[in-house]
Amino acid sequence: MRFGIIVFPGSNCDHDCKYAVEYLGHTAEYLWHADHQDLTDYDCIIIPGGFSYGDYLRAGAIARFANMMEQVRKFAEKSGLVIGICNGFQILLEAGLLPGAMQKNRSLKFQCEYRSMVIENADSPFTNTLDKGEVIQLPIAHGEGNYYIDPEGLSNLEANGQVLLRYTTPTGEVTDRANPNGSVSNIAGICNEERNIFGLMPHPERAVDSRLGNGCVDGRKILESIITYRTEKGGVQC
Amino acid sequence: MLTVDLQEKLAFNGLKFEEYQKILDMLGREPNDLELALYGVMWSEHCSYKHSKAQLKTLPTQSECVLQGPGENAGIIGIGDGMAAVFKIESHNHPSAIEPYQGAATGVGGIVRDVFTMGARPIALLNSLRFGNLDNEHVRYIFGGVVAGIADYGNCLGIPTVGGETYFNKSYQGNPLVNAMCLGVMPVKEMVTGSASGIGNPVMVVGAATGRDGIKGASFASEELSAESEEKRPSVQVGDPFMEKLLMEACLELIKTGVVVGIQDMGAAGLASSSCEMASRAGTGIELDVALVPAREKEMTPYDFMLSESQERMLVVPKKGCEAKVKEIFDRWGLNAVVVGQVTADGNLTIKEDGVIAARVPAASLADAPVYHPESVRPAYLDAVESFELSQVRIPETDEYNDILIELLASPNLSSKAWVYQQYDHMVRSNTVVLPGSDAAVVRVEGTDRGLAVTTDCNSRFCYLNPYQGTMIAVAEAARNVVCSGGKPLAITDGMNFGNPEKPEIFYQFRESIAGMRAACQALNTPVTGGNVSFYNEHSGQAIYPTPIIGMVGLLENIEDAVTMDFKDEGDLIFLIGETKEELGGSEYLSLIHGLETGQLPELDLNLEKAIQQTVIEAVQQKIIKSAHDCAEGGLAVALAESTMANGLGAEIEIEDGEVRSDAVLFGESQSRIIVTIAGKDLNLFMQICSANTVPVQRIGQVKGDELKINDWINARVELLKLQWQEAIPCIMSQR
Amino acid sequence: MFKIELKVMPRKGILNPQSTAVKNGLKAMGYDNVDNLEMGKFMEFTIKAADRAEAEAYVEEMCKRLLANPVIEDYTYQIYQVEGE
Amino acid sequence: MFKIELKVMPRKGILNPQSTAVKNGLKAMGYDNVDNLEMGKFMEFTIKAADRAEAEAYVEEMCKRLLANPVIEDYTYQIYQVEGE
Ligand SMILES: Nc1ncnc2c1ncn2[C@@H]1O[C@H](COP(=O)(O)OP(=O)(O)O)[C@@H](O)[C@H]1O
Ligand SMILES: [Mg+2]
Repeated sequence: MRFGIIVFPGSNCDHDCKYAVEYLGHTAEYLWHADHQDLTDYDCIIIPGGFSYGDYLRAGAIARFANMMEQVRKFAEKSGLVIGICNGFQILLEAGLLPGAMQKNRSLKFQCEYRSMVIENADSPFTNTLDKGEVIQLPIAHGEGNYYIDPEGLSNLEANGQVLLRYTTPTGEVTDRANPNGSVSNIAGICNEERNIFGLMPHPERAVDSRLGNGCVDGRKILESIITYRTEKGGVQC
Repeated sequence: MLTVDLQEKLAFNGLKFEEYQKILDMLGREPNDLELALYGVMWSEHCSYKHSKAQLKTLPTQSECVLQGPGENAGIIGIGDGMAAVFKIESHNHPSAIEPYQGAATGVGGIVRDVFTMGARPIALLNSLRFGNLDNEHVRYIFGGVVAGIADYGNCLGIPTVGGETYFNKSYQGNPLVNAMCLGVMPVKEMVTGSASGIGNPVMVVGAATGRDGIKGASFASEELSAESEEKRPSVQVGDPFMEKLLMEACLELIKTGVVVGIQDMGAAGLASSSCEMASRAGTGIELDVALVPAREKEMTPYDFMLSESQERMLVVPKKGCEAKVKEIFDRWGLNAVVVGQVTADGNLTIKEDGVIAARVPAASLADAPVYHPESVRPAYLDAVESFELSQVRIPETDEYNDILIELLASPNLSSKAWVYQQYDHMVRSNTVVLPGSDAAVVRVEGTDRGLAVTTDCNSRFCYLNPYQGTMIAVAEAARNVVCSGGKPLAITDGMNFGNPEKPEIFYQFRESIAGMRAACQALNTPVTGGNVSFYNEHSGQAIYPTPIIGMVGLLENIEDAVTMDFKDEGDLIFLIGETKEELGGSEYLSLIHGLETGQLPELDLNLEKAIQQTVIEAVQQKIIKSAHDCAEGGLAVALAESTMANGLGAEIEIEDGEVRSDAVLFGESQSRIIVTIAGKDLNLFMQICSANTVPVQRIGQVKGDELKINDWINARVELLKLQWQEAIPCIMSQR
Repeated sequence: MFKIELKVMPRKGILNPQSTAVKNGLKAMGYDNVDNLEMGKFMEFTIKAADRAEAEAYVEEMCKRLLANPVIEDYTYQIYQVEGE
Repeated sequence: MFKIELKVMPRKGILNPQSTAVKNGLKAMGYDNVDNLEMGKFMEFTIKAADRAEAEAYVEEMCKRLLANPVIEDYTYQIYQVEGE
């Protein structure tokens, strides 16, 4: 399995993503934002976390104009799998590849901690090794993860099963206290209608090695879903 | 002759008349204004260490592992597998008092540059913070701003901030302390230094353009704060972490190519200090033309260029002919890299503007400030401290202890610091093994199974009550924290924060503190590889408590040996290694519950300390330690409570009710005590290790249920304790 | 040359965390007489253009592409002719 | 009632990475004709006050205490009288 990781000047989770992919026994290659390289041969493109251009205007606003993002768009149009994590999610939103927008956390503070979240839809290339209703734990680390979409957009997301992850209590309840940033409907991750583009604020790549942090390895399941999907379906649409 | 004109000039440049005469002797002529300004900043306390140098020389700096001691941008130790750890601590107190967000942010930026300038990739940040009491609105503003500034800068750089300390005490009301520590790693063979050698080599300025930011910041840092400081402040430096990230990546890439002869960051006193330090280290000269330096503002004078403290800049001396290579790398990162001059043989720092000489002085003379041996007088308050009688303090009734414990846990000093460290990305780069919230943090050395345990420690109330012993305790506590996380202590960096050294009572504190550090570092074989001295931490004539912060690094051969403080499994046995004495002097308990900041400090027997640490290290290697936590502020009861929090596991503790008064048993801060838990099956092995090291040890109970019970004194649900402990700071900070 | 003053404000009806924080901050400090607070961004810049219409076309395009996010933000601007070619 | 429009801009001479980032972003997108870009904050709110002078006194105080950071920012504002008691 071959993953491509887009590197912007201010990316900093590119490294973590590569580590996670290699830890699971697959290959990952960095792709420089300014290049024009065709992405057809990759099984999945990761847009990693970080502060692509310092995020001084709005997170991800400038990154979306990078040459590589044009390639990502083409790749996604041909049903290629794209996962944007944290700043990657913000970039996908700014690029219009996913609906909605990010605001600053309602605490106005950066927040880094483990959080619980529920799998809302296991029928996607990114969640197929999980069960619907399963509660997992992943680290979050962001200052602008307060997801907003208008009511109509939200009901579309819900109706189409595009909400894949929602922040919950450890026992799976969707409560306001369980919402770390003020996201509409506790949304932590969504996919597009075609289900080949996934954006999420939590960091699955930071939860694969049991020797790190609190030992949680739930992030593997997201990556393994991608791998399973590609191995079983050979990558032809959903 | 000291004319009015000269007097004004000297005052403006912060120079004494004797210093001016020394300059005349060195030059054999009168300096021009720019030259005088160069001496002014370079001989400021901040750059020259003129009041501390002689004392610092007495510290131990050698051991098997030290590769680079004090004198460079950061210290270096070998950690095996051909790898080296690079680390240093630095203060940014005055800037943070004026502009907390930017002051703290640029403090982080500076210390990160000190580490990558040695060729190391920064892998962890820590910060040691001191503020006044949180019931004051301005203190809350400073506290909030400092934490956000550290967070935004470190997070954007992608370096995890994994630890530190946060204390509140009225002595810091007008003068907060912000010390930042950075740890990096590199292959030993990739070490570079900040020397400008090789006559004819080009001198390049890389990174951000130069503006008028923070001109004379170094001098500002060498004065006491007062009501007028607001007006006097240099134009504030603003950090650009994105620029720093680019600079870091470009510099690390450049260093790997092997074309760098010397490299140095531009910190305090900017181009002036970086150029004269690089030249004087190599015994060479540097000639540069300020007209070539990329400028952010118009009509900058040579004075502005030389003294600006614009952030995110470096001075690089590459091999001759390699300029294009440097440019190519920095171009790709979108950064400036401009040749501004060259290394010369004449030993002079020559500054030109458009080819016209604006200043020329021997580089070594700038770096060779006078060394002072200030007078030292034992402060009178120490008499009262020493004659304090504990018997005058009422012993609480049995049924008061639950409330006392809760009050301690809910006090800003002892409560959870999650409000702080959750604003820091402490996991980025996927190497954080022990997260903040335990004793020392542990970060993996990438590509190996090794880990580094890092911590900063200082109990400044102790250091106030007894500077010598308080500093010994700070070193011992740092080592204890490293050991509790499964590491072996290796070396320290020190952040010495004191008042005005020209006051004999303050210098006494400083001298005693250095002596205490010396004794402890020798005994524990943890030499000093570098550090920082910040004097003049006073507000309206009132000095802060002496605060010698110890930043320690230790080694884990394998990260699987990492240990945290939290109880792991029901039924595990709880042991206390070390002895509890009737020692309440200087304790958090006396301060918070009885309003007393006085008393003799707990004793510290460095031999016993060593033996106890050795015991834990051996037990860790035998893989039988399930949790370890030292008893620090708040004593045994608070330490036990802290261990219950993470997993909500309670404990049943029985302590022999002996000679020591009950409040001292619970809350006394006797030194060299570590609480460990082990599984029942490992009891024999554990006892063998203890007796082989002849350390006092007692089994005090076991992990059990969801309540913390200690004799008939304490009986509280963990959930309740946790709520009080967790919500204390968030609660205060949300009531803006 | 034209000088542009651009205001990018949160869209009506969208709860903006910064505005909320400032509002709460003021209330906590006792300013009960303050209301309807909205906080956004202000940008000023100059632009070289043949005439006002061209300048305006540029600004519109720049706003749509980069300076504002239409999902959560509205923008308004003013254009002034100034000295300079 | 008075309506306040408050502009908080970075002080001259102080580094402003935000402005630089937007400027560079625009340049990278081909807008070479843009210059002198400065970015700051904009706030609007209403305030109840007996008269304009009182409103102004409030605004000055609020700016100093919370809305602007005088160390690195300058502020300017306009006050309009509006309907409402
Ligand atoms: N300013 C800070 N930055 C990061 N971590 C902090 C900070 N302050 C406290 N912590 C973390 O909170 C935990 C408790 O701190 P402290 O009580 O000082 O520990 P100890 O007494 O073991 O030295 C530690 O893990 C420490 O690293
Ligand atoms: Mg500890």
